[in-house]
Amino acid sequence: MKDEGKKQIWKDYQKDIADDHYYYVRSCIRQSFFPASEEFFLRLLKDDLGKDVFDDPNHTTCTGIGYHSDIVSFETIMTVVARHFSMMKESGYKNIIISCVTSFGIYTEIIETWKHFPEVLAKTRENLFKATGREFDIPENMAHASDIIYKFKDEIAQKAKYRLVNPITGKPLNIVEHIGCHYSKMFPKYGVGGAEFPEVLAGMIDAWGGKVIDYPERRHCCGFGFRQYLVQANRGYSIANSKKKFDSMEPYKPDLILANCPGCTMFMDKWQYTISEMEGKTYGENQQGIPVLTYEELAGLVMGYNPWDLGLQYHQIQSEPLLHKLGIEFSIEDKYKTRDGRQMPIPECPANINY
Amino acid sequence: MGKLYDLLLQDIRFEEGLNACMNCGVCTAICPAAEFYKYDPREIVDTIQTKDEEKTEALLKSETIWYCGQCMSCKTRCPRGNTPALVIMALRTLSQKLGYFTDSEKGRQQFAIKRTVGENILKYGYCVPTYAVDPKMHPEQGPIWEHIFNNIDDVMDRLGGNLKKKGSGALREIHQKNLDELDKIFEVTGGYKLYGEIENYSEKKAGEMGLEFKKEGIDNEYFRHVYTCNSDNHGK
Amino acid sequence: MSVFGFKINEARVIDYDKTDKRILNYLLENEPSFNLCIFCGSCTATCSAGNFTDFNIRKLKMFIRRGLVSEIATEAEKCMLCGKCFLVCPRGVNNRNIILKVRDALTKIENHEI
Amino acid sequence: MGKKVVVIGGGITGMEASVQLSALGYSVTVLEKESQLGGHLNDWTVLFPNLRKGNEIVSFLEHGLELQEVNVIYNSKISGIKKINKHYEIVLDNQKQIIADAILVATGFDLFDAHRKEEFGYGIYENVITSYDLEKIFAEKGEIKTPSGINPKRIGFIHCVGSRDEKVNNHYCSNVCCVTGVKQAMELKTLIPDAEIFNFYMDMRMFDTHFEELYLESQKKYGINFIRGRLSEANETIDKRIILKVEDTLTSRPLKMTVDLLVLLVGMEPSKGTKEIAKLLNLKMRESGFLKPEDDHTLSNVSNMPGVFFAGTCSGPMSIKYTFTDARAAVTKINCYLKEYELQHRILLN
Repeated sequence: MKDEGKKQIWKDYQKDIADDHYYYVRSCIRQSFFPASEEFFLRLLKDDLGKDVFDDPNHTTCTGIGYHSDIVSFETIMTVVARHFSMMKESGYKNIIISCVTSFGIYTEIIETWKHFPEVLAKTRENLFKATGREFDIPENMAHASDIIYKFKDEIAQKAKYRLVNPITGKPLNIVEHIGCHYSKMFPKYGVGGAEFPEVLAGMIDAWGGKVIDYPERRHCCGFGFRQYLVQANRGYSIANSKKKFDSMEPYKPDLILANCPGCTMFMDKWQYTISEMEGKTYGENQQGIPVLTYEELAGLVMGYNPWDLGLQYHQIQSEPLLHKLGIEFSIEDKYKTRDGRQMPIPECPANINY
Repeated sequence: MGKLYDLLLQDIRFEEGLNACMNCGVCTAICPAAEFYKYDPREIVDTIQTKDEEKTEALLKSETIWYCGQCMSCKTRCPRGNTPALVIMALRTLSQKLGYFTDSEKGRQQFAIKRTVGENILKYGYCVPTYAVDPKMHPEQGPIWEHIFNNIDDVMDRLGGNLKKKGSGALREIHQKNLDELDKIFEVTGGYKLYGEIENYSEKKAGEMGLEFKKEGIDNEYFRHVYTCNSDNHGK
Repeated sequence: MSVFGFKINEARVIDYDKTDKRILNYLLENEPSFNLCIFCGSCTATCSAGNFTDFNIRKLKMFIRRGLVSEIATEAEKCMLCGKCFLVCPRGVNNRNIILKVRDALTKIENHEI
Repeated sequence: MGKKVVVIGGGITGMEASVQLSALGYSVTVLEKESQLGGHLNDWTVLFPNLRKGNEIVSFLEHGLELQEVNVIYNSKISGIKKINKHYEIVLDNQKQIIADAILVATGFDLFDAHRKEEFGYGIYENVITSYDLEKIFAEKGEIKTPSGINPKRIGFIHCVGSRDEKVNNHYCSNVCCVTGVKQAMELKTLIPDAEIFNFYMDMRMFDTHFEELYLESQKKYGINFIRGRLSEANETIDKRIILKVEDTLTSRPLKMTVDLLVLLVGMEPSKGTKEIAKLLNLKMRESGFLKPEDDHTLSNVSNMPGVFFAGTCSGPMSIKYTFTDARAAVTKINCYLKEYELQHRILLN
């Protein structure tokens, strides 16, 4: 793998990312499965980087999961997204940050459709007005939340307490990244680094001292497939796709999977458990699984946030071995405590994963 | 020219997704569904571009159109700028409008999705909130998930969420005025119409299959059937 | 079916690195005209058995090339050996003999001779 | 001295046309941007379909130039062209001015830059090379090794790289890559008899005399394999081999295969020089960027500017044989124009 070749490609896909004054839209999956990631992200922007970001309580789901499982029509989702734009306008913002890759993909698809078919834009304006009396502007700048972290990766590196390096061996951690199909496969120009060798996560890993590992099935889908996971009968498809990725990355001995999309993060974490139950096969060193982190969690870790405030204990694959490798200090007693310090029950240990 | 083809053309995604196909196979080569199902997006696009009425109808009634996982990898690669996945979405939409989806095992599953994600959207304002992912329906989520589900208030609180409370924050309660606007959007844009079509055709199918059907919820035979039935005939 | 309610789907992809090329190699040795096929489908178009069943001799030849033994075994049975495919082939591929040799090879595989 | 013709570009087209124009009595000047004549032909070791050596053709052309004592200006860069009455004034970078009664544009093609097919990993994966790189390896005449230094046992050739592909904005077919793939596969098989070689194609476009025969021979004598499916992506394995993903469209199933060496058959694009000259002279171009003649059938070498003609691959992909033919055809048109034959005024009836 020649890095110069990738860097050459990255030059062609540097998108414009706004510097401040953001309107934030949350993700159904990220807030449900990784709520601390969203909270950390906002805290990082506001407290650590001093940015203005508005977390509007009035926006709803974009209906993306419904759209991609075909129970929500294109007309409906365009109007829901237009409503978000309308609320953004109302709040006086022009730069949007989207916390979910599925949503991000939908926003790009809608904006591109409006560009090519102005009559569809006009119809959406009409629909939104008819339904809510609202009007909207298209955002001046649109970023996925990881684009923002990418933009400030060097500031984060400067403030960092830890690097993605094993302090005992002095070696960088081997990190595989997973971008999530809808980030840029539809429209490469919307993704930092394009669709084939995206830079958005690789750039963070580089800046924080880790080593990016490119494995053959890096670009492959995690397997969510919307209806393919939502319906129990189809889940064999979802798990088969994740398994294909694990088998492909295994020889590279990754210390960590860094994921862009909340759905992918969840599936790649949970499917390792399910595969261990179904096939007795556990990936990762010492049958401990390969930790799967969101980019917010990784940023929080290097900045020295408490891993249990970041929510790492609520991943199926536990991260203590990773924390040890990074030389991160943590309190094991604090792991399953409530905010006010009460001890919570300890989750059950799976049969085939070593904790 | 087929009537069905004309109906498909009314879908903007169909117009966007289908130019002339040269049968090169880059879409199938990269397609996760082609790898794990008896599925070939190239053949679907090729069939559609014949505009043959009978073949199109057969597709709308088939298992095939439900195999795609909508990862959109085909869009990145097609040398003719086609997007088979968008063509598939148009086919699925039409299949539901015409009631053809209940002819196939995979198509019938739309009912289960409508009753879960579909209802969540309008009830909570989220597609998939934590409290709606019941470990009983999701054993694959594992013990940590069960733990979160059972201790959701404490977990959300510790992680900075704002579970079912007013104001902003993760998993906040979506204010009724916002749900009302969502409701209006569904009304104006045909969202409810589509839901209604899924419901009506499913109810009819449940009758034909002799399975119990209820107007609401997931506690009925037809739901359980479509949610779990796998004839295991979708692979090689 | 597991407690989870599903099985892990099997891959349908042809993994060329792993498939079994014994029949292919046997054919290349015993009916070298096999190599001349340009996959035009004339053979399938004229095929007597293909008129009544789903037999597709062009596809069978692809399966041989790719080393898909179980698919080959299923398909090779369907041929009626009428030989029209040989007559129409624009490249002179002896399709009929290919079938005979494939059947030989399948027997030899069973008897562990190749 | 006769009328003056300036030929822009000293590749096959420019060389052959100059020789013929000079033989007809015109005073010819060739403007060549490099320090040697012959263009891309210098980089091609062996030619299809008869496997003759590329440099034989270069010497044939050079011999012609010597016989006709054609004036060549090497390392020349054109900074401006002005039309003054019926002739053109060409200004070079060194301020030198050349007067021309007619101009022949013979600015040729550029090879498609394979980096642009990002998903094939050229420039990122060590063992992905282009057909052009392979010619250089052939020219070195040593043992064939992959860039990683191993003897390749399985090799893949990918057709249509940069051709017939909206993603890189090239809708056209480059004509010669199919036969190049067959030719190079046969050469490799000769050098490494135990290698397995696969050509991944969409259509085998063996359009010229003896091309189809070469295809047959590659199967019959060399056992070259052909798989109908376009490469979707290439990935590098831990030991730097390349995994290919295609659809085996004739079985309707995805197929993956690991190769030791991947050869991308790169197509032709209008050269940078072609685009520059077209701008200076206001020449019409096709959507593809190749020069557009006044009429596709009857005026194939005639540009929209009086006295400006073009020939060879600046007007579209073509093989060496057709390049020669096209150069000679352009000479006839130029002669006709300069002699003011009445033929010059033939018109097309609608």
